[in-house]
Formats: sequence, C-alpha cells, structure tokens
Amino acid sequence: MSAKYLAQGDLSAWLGALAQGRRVLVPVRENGAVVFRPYGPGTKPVLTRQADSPPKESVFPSTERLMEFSYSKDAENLGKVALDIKETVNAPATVVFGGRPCDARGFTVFDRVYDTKTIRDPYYAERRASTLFVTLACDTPETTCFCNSVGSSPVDADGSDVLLTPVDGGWLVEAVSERGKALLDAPALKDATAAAQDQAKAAKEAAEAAMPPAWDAAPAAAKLLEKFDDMGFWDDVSAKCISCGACTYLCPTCYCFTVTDERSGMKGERIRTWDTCMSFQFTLEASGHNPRPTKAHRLKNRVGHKFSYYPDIHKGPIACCGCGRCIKLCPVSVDIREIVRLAMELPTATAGKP
Amino acid sequence: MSKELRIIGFLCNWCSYGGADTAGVGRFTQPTDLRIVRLPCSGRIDPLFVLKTLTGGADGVLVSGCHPRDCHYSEGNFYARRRLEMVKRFLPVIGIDPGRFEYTWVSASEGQRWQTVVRGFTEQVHALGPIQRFGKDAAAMAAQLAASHA
Amino acid sequence: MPILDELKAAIAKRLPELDVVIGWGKGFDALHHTPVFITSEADLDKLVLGPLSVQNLATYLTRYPKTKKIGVVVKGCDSRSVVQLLQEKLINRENVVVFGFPCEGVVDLEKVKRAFEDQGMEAARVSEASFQGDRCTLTSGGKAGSLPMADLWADKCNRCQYHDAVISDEFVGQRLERKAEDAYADVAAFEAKPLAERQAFWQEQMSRCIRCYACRNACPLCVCRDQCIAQTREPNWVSQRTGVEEKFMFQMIHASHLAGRCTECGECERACPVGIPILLLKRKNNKEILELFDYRAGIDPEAKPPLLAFKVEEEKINERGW
Amino acid sequence: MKIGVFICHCGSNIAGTVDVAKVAEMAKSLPEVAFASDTMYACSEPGQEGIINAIKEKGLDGAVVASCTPRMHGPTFMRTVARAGLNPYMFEMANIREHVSWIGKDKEANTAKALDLVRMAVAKLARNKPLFAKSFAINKRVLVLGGGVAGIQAALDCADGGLEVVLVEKTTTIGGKMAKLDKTFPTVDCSCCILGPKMVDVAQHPNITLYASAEVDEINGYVGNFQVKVRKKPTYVDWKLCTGCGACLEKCPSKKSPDLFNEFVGTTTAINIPFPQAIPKKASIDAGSCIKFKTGKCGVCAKVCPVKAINYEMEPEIVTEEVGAVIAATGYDLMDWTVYEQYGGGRYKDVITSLQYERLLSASGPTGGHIKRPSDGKEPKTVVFIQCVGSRDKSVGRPYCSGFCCMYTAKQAILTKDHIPDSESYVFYMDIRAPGKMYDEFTRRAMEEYGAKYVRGRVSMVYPSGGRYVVRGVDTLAGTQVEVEADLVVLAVGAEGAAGAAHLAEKLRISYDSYGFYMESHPKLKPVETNTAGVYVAGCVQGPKDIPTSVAQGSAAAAKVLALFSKDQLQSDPQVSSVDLKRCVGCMKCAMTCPFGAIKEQEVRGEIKAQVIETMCQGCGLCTATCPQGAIQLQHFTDNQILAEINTLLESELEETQG
Repeated sequence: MSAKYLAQGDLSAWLGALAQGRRVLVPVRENGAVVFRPYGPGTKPVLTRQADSPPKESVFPSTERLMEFSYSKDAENLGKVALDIKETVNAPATVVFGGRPCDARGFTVFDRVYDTKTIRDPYYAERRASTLFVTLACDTPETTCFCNSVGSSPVDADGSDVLLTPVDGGWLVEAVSERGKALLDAPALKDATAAAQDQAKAAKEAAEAAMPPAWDAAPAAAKLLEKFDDMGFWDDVSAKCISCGACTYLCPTCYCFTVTDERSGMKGERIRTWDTCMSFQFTLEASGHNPRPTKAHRLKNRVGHKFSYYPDIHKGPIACCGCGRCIKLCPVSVDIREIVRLAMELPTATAGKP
Repeated sequence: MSKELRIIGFLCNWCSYGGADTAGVGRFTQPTDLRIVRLPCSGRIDPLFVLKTLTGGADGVLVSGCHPRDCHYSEGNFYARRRLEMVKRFLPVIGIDPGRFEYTWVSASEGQRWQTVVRGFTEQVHALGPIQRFGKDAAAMAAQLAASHA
Repeated sequence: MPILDELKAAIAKRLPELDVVIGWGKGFDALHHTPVFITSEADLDKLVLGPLSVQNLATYLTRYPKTKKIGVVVKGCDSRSVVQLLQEKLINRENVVVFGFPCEGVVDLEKVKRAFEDQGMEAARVSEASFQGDRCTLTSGGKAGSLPMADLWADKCNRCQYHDAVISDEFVGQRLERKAEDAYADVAAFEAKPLAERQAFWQEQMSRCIRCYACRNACPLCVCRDQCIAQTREPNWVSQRTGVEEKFMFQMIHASHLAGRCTECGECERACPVGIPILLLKRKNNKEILELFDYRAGIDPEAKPPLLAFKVEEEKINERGW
Repeated sequence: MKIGVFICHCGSNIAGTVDVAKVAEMAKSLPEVAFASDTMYACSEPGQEGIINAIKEKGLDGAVVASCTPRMHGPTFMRTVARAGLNPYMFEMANIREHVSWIGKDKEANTAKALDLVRMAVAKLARNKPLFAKSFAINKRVLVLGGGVAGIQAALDCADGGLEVVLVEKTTTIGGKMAKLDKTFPTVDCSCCILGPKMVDVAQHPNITLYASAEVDEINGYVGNFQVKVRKKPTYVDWKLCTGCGACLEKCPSKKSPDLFNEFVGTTTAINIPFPQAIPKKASIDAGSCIKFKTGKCGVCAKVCPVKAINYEMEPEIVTEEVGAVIAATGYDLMDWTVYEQYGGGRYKDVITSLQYERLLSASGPTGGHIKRPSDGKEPKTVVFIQCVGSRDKSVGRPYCSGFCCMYTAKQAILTKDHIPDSESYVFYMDIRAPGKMYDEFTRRAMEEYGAKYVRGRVSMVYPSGGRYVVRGVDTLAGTQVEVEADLVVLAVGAEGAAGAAHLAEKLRISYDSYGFYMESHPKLKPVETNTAGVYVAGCVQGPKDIPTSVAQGSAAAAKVLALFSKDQLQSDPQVSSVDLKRCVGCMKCAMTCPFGAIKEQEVRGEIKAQVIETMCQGCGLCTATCPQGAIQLQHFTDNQILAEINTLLESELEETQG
C-alpha cells in the first residue's frame, strides 16, 4: 500500500473515523500541561510539541485491577470461609494518536519484559495487542531530546503502527505495521503525491540533522557497573535529587509496578499500580531494612538499570528512549545525560575497596 | 424527614458521648441518621478524619467534645477548636458546603442539648441533601462543565 | 560589584567553616537554573543568580544530618522556609549559614512557555535567553522574541512582601524594601464559583496527577518524606489505587499538615510536572490562619505554629450556638 | 480472626424498638464474625456465661457486645472476656440502647442503625491488639476540698482510716452552711452542738492538715499522683501565733464590716473570728473594711495583740501538696433570689432568706437568738414563709427541686412559735416534699402542734404597706386569692453550686451542669465517683442534699478513697500512645502539644525520636492527631481503627447507592 496524505483540514474527520468503536487518545492541553485524553467531538489535539505525560497509561495503566475476590461464609459454620476469585483483563481497542516516536518506542522496552517467549503478562499483552500507535515524526528537537544517542531518531517508526510526517498543508501518512495499514483505509486520507513523499523524506533528513550530535551511550553499561560501589560518585550526582517519582512515572520505558490487595468488607480487588525505584518504599523490606536507603542508591538504580543492567539482560537495547521528560519535568533538573556521560568520563574511585 | 442520610459523629468519651448517653437515658428522641464514633478526646480528632469522611461520601460530619476549659485532658479541646475551625473554613475551597461539618461542645449532663444538636445538624444536612462524591459524581460534573466550556 | 560577585565573595569567606553551600548553577538549557552544591572555591564559578533561580534550596537543609554545616542561598520566600524550619527546630541555627540577597523575583516558566508560544515560539527549543531590565528576550528555532517581564513573574513574586531575606547571616547587595499587597484575591475568586464547580475543578485537575509526589518532595516543610502517611499501610489513610479520591486525599493531607506552616514558596505547584494548581489549597489555609490568628508562617523563628498552640479564650473563633 | 457478636435485648429496652434477632442474623455475614447471637440480658449472670461459653467453644479471639453504653458496662464485659481467657482489650461494644433504641422510634431505622454500630465495632475489633496494664506507685494522701459537714466527715473518715488528709477551706473557718444553722430537722437539736465536736476533731486529728482561708490554684497529675497548688490567702494575722483570745475584736474601731458568717444580717468588726466555735479559732482581717488598709492609720489590733500576731504586710502563699485522690465537697450557695422583682428584688429589708432567718434564730447570731426585724428591730408577730423561691421555677431557669427547703421551712415555723408564742406563721408551698424518716411527721407537727398555716399556692407579689408587707398569693385548694399582712417574710431560696464551683471543676477536669453542680459517674451506681479517676464528690457539690445525706456521702467518698488506697500500686490504663521508632522523624510536635509532659526525646542510633512515658500518658490521643507521619499511635484508638470504623460506614453507603 502506498503512502497517504492527510490535509490539516481533514484531521478531525480522520480522528472521528478512528474513534468509531475505539478509544482514541490524543494529546490535549490542560492548564498548561499536555496530556493524553480520549478524543471526542471538539477535542483540539496539541501536535506542536511533545506531551508532558507520555501515553504510558494506554497500555500500562497507573492502576490496573488484576482480579476481584470475595469471601463467602458457610451458614452452618461461620468460621469456614470460602474464597472466590475472578480474573479481570480490560483491553479496550485503542489508538494512541499524535505521540512522538520516542513515546511509541518506549513500549518496545516493555515488550522484552512483559511479552516474551517464556513470560507473557496477559494484562499487558492483551492491551498491547489492542492498542495502535499513530505517531507524529518530530521536526525540531527540544533542548532535552537525545533519542539519537540511545539508538533511535526523531523519525524512528519502531513501535509505531502509522507514522505521520509533516509536509505542506498536512502530513504524509505511512503504515508501519500490518495493523497500521487497516487504519489508512479512511475517506479522510488521500493518496500521497510524489512531491509530498519527497517533502517527507527531506523533512525526516532535516529532523535528524537538527538533533544535537549523538554520543554513544553503549559504553556506559560497563562503566556504570564499575561505579556500582563508588558511592561518592552517586552522592555527588544525586545531591540535587529530591526523591520524587516524576522521572520514572513520566518515563515511557519505566515499567515497574507494585501489587496490592485492597479489601473492604467481604470483597476486594488485587491491583497493580505504578511504582518508582526513586521511592524509599520501593525496596523497603518488612523487617525495616532497606537495601537502597539513600537517594544516591536509588538514582544509581535508575540510571544503572536503564543503561547497564537492562542492556545486559536483553543483549543490547538501552531502556531509555531519549524523550528527555525526566530532565525537562524534573523539579530540580536532574539530567540523566550528564550522569551517564560523567559515569563514562570520570575515573572510578576505588578507595576503601578491598 | 426524607430518606436517611449518612452522618458520622466523632465524640469524646468523657463529655459528649456521655451527653448522648444522657439523652438516651432521658429518652430524648432524635433522628436516626447519625452514627457515632467514640474517641477519648476531641483532641484525638485528626482534621483528616473529617476530610476523609466527607470526601469519602458521608453527607455530614459532627464533632462534639467537652466545653472549652472543661476538657478531661485539660487542653485537648483547645487544640481541637483551632484545628476544627480550620477544617470548617477549608471545606469551601474543595467544593464541600461547610454546613456539612459542625463542631460543638456538649457536656455529659447536657442530654437535652445533645438532642437539640442532633436534631439541628440532621435538619441542616437534610437541607443540603446527599453529597456529591469525589470520583464518580464529580467526574460527571467535570465532564459536564468541560462540555459547556467547549 | 555585581551582586553575583558579592555573593561569591561572601560564600568564599564562609566556605572554610562549611561542609557545603547550596546555590544555583546553569541548567540544561538557557531557561533553566539548577541547584549546585559548592564544596570548594573552584565550584564558585558554577554559581549563577537571577530570574531563573526558581528552586527553593531550603528543601535540602533537612536532607542532611543536623550536625552538618550547611550554607544556603535564599530568595526572600526561601528564607521564610528557613525561619519555619528553625522555628520547628528541624535545623540547628548554629549549623546553617544563610546567604541572602535582594530578590527581584523569579519567572514562572509556564508563563514563559505560553507567552512565547503565542508568538509562535517553543520555549522547549530555546537556544538563547536573556533577562535585561524589564524584558525577556528569547531565541528559539532561529526566531527571536521579546516579552515584558511583568507578564512573566511568578504569581508569588507579584504579591511578594519579602524580597529581602527575612533571615540571613550574609546579605549581599542593597535591600529592596519593597512590599506588595496580598489580599488573597485568587482564593476569593475561586470561592466565588458555585460549589459543584469547585469540586469538579479539582476532579478534573487531579485526574491528571501521576502521584509522583514531586509536590511533597519539593516542599521544604514536608519533612516526613519517606515516612509520609500517604504511602503507609500503618496507618492506612490512602489506598494504593490511583483514583482522584486517593490522589486528592494526599493534597488534603499536604494542605492540612502545612496549615500554619506553609510559607507559600510555591514549590509544590512549580514542581508539579502536570501543572496542577495545588498552591491554592495552601493559600486558602493561610488566608484563614491570617484571619483567625493574625499569623504568617516563617517570619519569627521564636513564634509557635498556631495549630500547635491555643488560647483559652480565642478571639476570633465563635462558639456555635445550637 | 474469629469474632463473636452478642446482641442484647435488655429486656424490652432494646428489643422493643430494635429487631435484635435480625441484627444478630445479619452480623453473621460480617467479615471475621464466626459467631453471632442475641441474648436477653448480656450483663446478667447467664448472659455473661453465654459469652464465655461461646468464646471457649468457638475458639473466638474477641467479642462484640451490642447493648448499652460502654461507659456503663464496658468494664463489666471486659472482665467477662478476661474470664474466658482473652485479653480484656479484645472486646468492643456497640451502644444500641442509649444511642439507638431509646432515642429512635422507627424500628426499621433503628435496626439498620444498630447493625451499622455492630459493623463498626466488628471492624474496629478486627484491628484491636491485646494490651497489658502496667503498675505504678501511688501517693496515699487525700485532698478534701471544702470544710462543710460533708468535707469534715470525709476528712475524718479518711484520717481515721490512716490516710494523711489535706483539708482546704476557702473561708476562715470550717463548718460550712451547717454551722450557720440554728437547729436541724427533724430532731430540732442544736446544729452547732452536733457539728462542733467534729470540727474540733478535725483540728486535733494528727492526720489532718487544715488550710483555712485557702483555695486550690492548680491541680496537675493523675490518679495516685496529683500535684496540688494551694493558695493561702492572707489573713493578716499570723495564725501560728494567734491564740484566738479576741482582744483585737473588742478594740477594733471598724465595726461596720459586712458580716459574712451572719449572712450580712448586721455588721461585724474588720478583724474578726466568725463565731465562737470557729475552727481554726483564729482572727483574720477583712482588708476591704479595715481602716489601716484604707487609710494607713489605725493599727489598733496590732497594738492590743498580746502575741504580736498582726501582720499587715502578709502576702498570699502557695503551698504544693502531693496527693493521690481528691474529694470535692464544696457545697452550695443560695441562688440570687433578687431576680424575683415581685418579692421586692432585695429592696425590702424585712424580706429575708431562710439562711438569714437561721442567723436570727441562732443564739450565737447577731440578735443573740431573738427574732427581730432587720428594719426596726421589732419582734414580728406574723411571719410569712414563701417556698420554692428559685426552685421548680423555669421562669428563673431553676427547674429543679432543692429538696431540703420544705423541711427547714417547717422547722423555722416551729422555731418561730417557740421564740414568739403569740406569733402566727404562714407557709406558701407548692407541694410538701418530706420523704425521709420522721420527715412527714415533722411537717405535720408544724401544722398541727404549732399551728403554722400552710397555704398551697404561689405568692404573686409582696409589697410594703404601712410598715408591714402585704403578701398576695393564691390558695389553690380553696380556689381563692389570699392576702396576708406580714411583719417578716422569709424566702426559702433554692440552692445552686457554690460560687467558683465551675472554675474548680475545670481544674479537676470533671463535668458540671449549668447550675454549677458536679457530674457524678453514674447517678445511681456511682454517686460519689466522677469520670476522672481519683476524684470524688460528696455532699451538695453534686446537688442539693440534707445533712444526713451529705454526711453519708462524705463517708462514702472516704470509703472509695480508702478502697483505692488499699493497694500499694495502681494499674495504669494501657490505652496509651506508642511510637513507631522506624517511622518517627523526631520533629517532636507530639511533645509540644502533650498536656501531660508525657513525651520526651530519646536518641536511637544517633537520631532523635519521641518516647512516651507510659505512666504519665493519659491516653487523650492529642499526639496522634498531631503527628504528621502517624508514627505515634494511641493504642486502642489508632488511626487504622478509627479509619476502619469510618470506612465501614462509607462502604455501607456505597453498597446502598450501588444496590
């Protein structure tokens, strides 16, 4: 199937068509923040900049019910209580529209964990299967963008189903996956002219050129391991961290969760909620002992996991999509790029080590 | 009175709980909406109990303790008075009618006064009707507002 | 001598007796400053000061052991946090050296973002920014634009009554001696809306919350941090669900625990990555604290927080007659 | 956890308006409930046995009893649960009588409410933990406040029982109201003659320390360990030196001082001993009327005093006493009858109170026992007694009966005839209340033997007419208007709590009613206890009483204290606060608000943490409400327990809206 063209004036027509029988999440502005919300008539998508919250909730909700449970008593013997469990999977058909390449690519980091040959998380996998990404290629980078340093680019289609590239008066619309092709069968989309296709090609090249020079993050894997016991280094780079979870919750690749039973009376639910390794509670053990007692330990884990442990387990890919939200939205501007670079550049202190 | 509403009372053990007992002993009939949580002292009441209860769906919250200067623990109700007044004043900003929360002082001997308080507060809450809950009700309202702005 | 140089000199003078001095340095782009931690004279070069020095560095004071000797550079508003911490004995006066300066104000980066967006410029793509006199000039995506600072100051600066630090061991520059009025008009305006609309407002705003607790952790007075009751099961005030009810419960906890303590530095709201206007809740409490007790937090290190005190006869709390 | 639920019928008290069987049935479906039943009287012997058997047979871990108020039978059932082998704190009560069946008429609504209260109790109990009392030492001394007959009796009984007693009296002598009475009913024996020896006993008892002309400034501490600050008001006479010889009284030139003891009938000297039998028999100066204090000149008393006891420079003195128990016996005062404008509102000299009349009758009184009209000193021939002035009168906010007025009015009518045989007495009354041994016989004697004319009806007005007073009332039995011309009108003024009683109650941390009478722990079963452990009441401080009842209460309170002190140590209530050291951040806000100074700093591995001193903690929970981390929790009333109760109620609401 050849590429299509979407005129700016036809955007809402296409969104309207996509929203038939589906949930379509689009970036909208709310009190200054750009977040993904369900599309409805009159919704004005914000396509000029990266959304503040990535579309992570679409596939990985902040709270997800894993199962419902209820207790019932034996009328003859009240002390005898039976437990009834009902699994709950909620996977509505969804299109995430207007995310950036980094947003869609983030889920490829999830896939290696939640949907593999040996381990399949049904909650994740079913939603992943029911969710399509119509991604908007970037033209100009933001000051915090570094996708090109983590093996990607501003026009990377990895993880997306459809890629939109800005051209005169609209977008060039290209299917990336088989599932994406089905979305292109819409009256709002016209066949793309050769000129439009050329323009798009040029735009992509320009976008890649506009990025700041890439630095190679791959050597960081070994360097970070080397610095594992260099707490002086971690104390320094985490000094300004205030231990909130903004970086991890806004990260398109952070996939950690906690599981809790919330019970009221004779029934309850088991829920899975986002968790953050930046929190003291993340590794707090029931005894009161905490193997990551300080923010330095915790920041070490976040950076180490993304740039060292994950690539090590998964043979290469870095668990960072370079979207820069953790830098841009950090209340105190902790800069993961700087930490990784310092880890690679600074000598490792071994003093005190046997 | 119309259908029962959910009114939760936090009472100190020494004065107001006793006052409610005295009202019972005197057979001073009261509306049945109120459910009483017994606490040692009005000073035990974390203002968050009030906020949690109201945002959790209670239609009204009533706190009653010993009269000022008459606290079984000397000073508990003095602190409570400041904290509870602050809660009452805080409610409007989160969209809850301050009339859904009252705090007052009833001594163990004031059975009749307790009856008056319960009757008065129950009427007041009924006049306001069922509360709009955070979560479901407010979400519908928010959507409605958003639609009207669009 | 420019204020920054005076500041560097003052810090250099005190540095030998201190473990660290916390100030601001250049951030990741032209529109950001970030906290820097100065431990040697060489670090002094990193120091910057200006309308981008938004963070309240007092929040770091309680993150060190009380025995460490810490220097901290404070804006007027930040200095009130220091006073409040002293008042609550959460830091030792003799172990803290406060560097004050006349603060003209800081910008609200949200305002900067929006104002330049209206000129077709993206603040997130800034390449150059300068703040000269009463104008802010920005270059982004090859375009340059300029805006009056009056449109960009943070709200707290427009109503600031404490431009000069209320407490300082070293004060550099000339005191501004300026004082704006603050009649809590924002609170009054919000409360003029119908009740249901106010509730719906929070419902909508909080639905965006990602529960990252940046608001809490940026707050210089939220000293429980790792032990916050929003995250415990003993006691279990908030469930693990991320519904609006739970997320808003935390905001009520925050507001409630700050009643009579909040100095309105606005860090909670500034830190929020999704722009939820949560300072309003604290301002509401402060308005009532002022009315009831004629009290402002973070002014007098010797005062007692009003909710940790009482009067046998309260002048302004009326007994409700039934 | 396995919880048993027991729903009490309380005969028909609860079952009459609550479907108890239904509540028990529905309780069976509640979480953790392994047994539920209804019982006729849970507190009865078979009721308690039923609970014990269920606990043992079903292996229950805790019990909920839904019956009356926990303030009544909480301790009863805690003992029951303990007898079954459980920790007594593994118990909760749902108050479905005082808070449900007695105040609501709608059976359906009552039943729903009762079930809610049971749900709350179950939810709380599921989070209860066994608690264990600690022992602490006590100070076996007792403070008696008030030296009237009740206080005297209490002090003597305690002292005879071997306790050290501190007796504090605010006036310059003990004796109280009884010392002012001429005779007592129904025996008509001399009041001072029967009280006097007891007063002397107080003075001479080695175990009693008497502070007259003193008041309590401050009381701190708790049962077994109270610290009391006693303020000794200056008498300007050094009582250690004063022999009570009376030389100063004779020479004092200021003879127009108000005579407090004689109820302001006549005047006395500025330096004064109230009456011959006063204990302590020491002089004191009324600075308000003393010429030396007013002008700086005079000083006659200092000159005549043979032992040089006069000290015009005397300052108040604060004495601190440590005691383990307090008996409040501060008595009563007459209500301010001048609100009765229709009786002259205090403007007519010959309209007096019954207590003033006692002083006119008394041989030690200002008239030497001769009845003389205050206005002209003439002997009255017609005396009208008006009863219920400030009693049973809602129009002046005094709806209660003062109880003793009927009797003393009868006594005064009899004494009037004794003193002035040719006199006539009229008594206006509402009802005659004489329910005591020989009491009704006594009032009959007043009418039949002494010819007092009893008129059933209220007096509408009293007005002067030609040196006499017209008393206009109604005779409701005859159905006619009555007018009597009287020489003297005696008002039987009702009692109210003594001046300053409310203030003292606040210091004692006990409840009082709007008339200043103190609240007992239970009106029938704990008449001399209060809700503050270690504080007892005796006599009119709790409500109007006659002498025998006051004396009985004095003895009863003393018995309570003796019983309390029969042990060497007391058990502390384990419902105290406890700190989670892992979570405490050491901000010490808890200590800032603790009213008892029961929280101190401690250092744990280099970090400051709060520590509760368990015997000082009184269990108010203020610290728990103050701690932002919830790291200090009041045991038995933890955040989670209260939240469980709240959530249970909100859940039931939720189900309703969903169902």
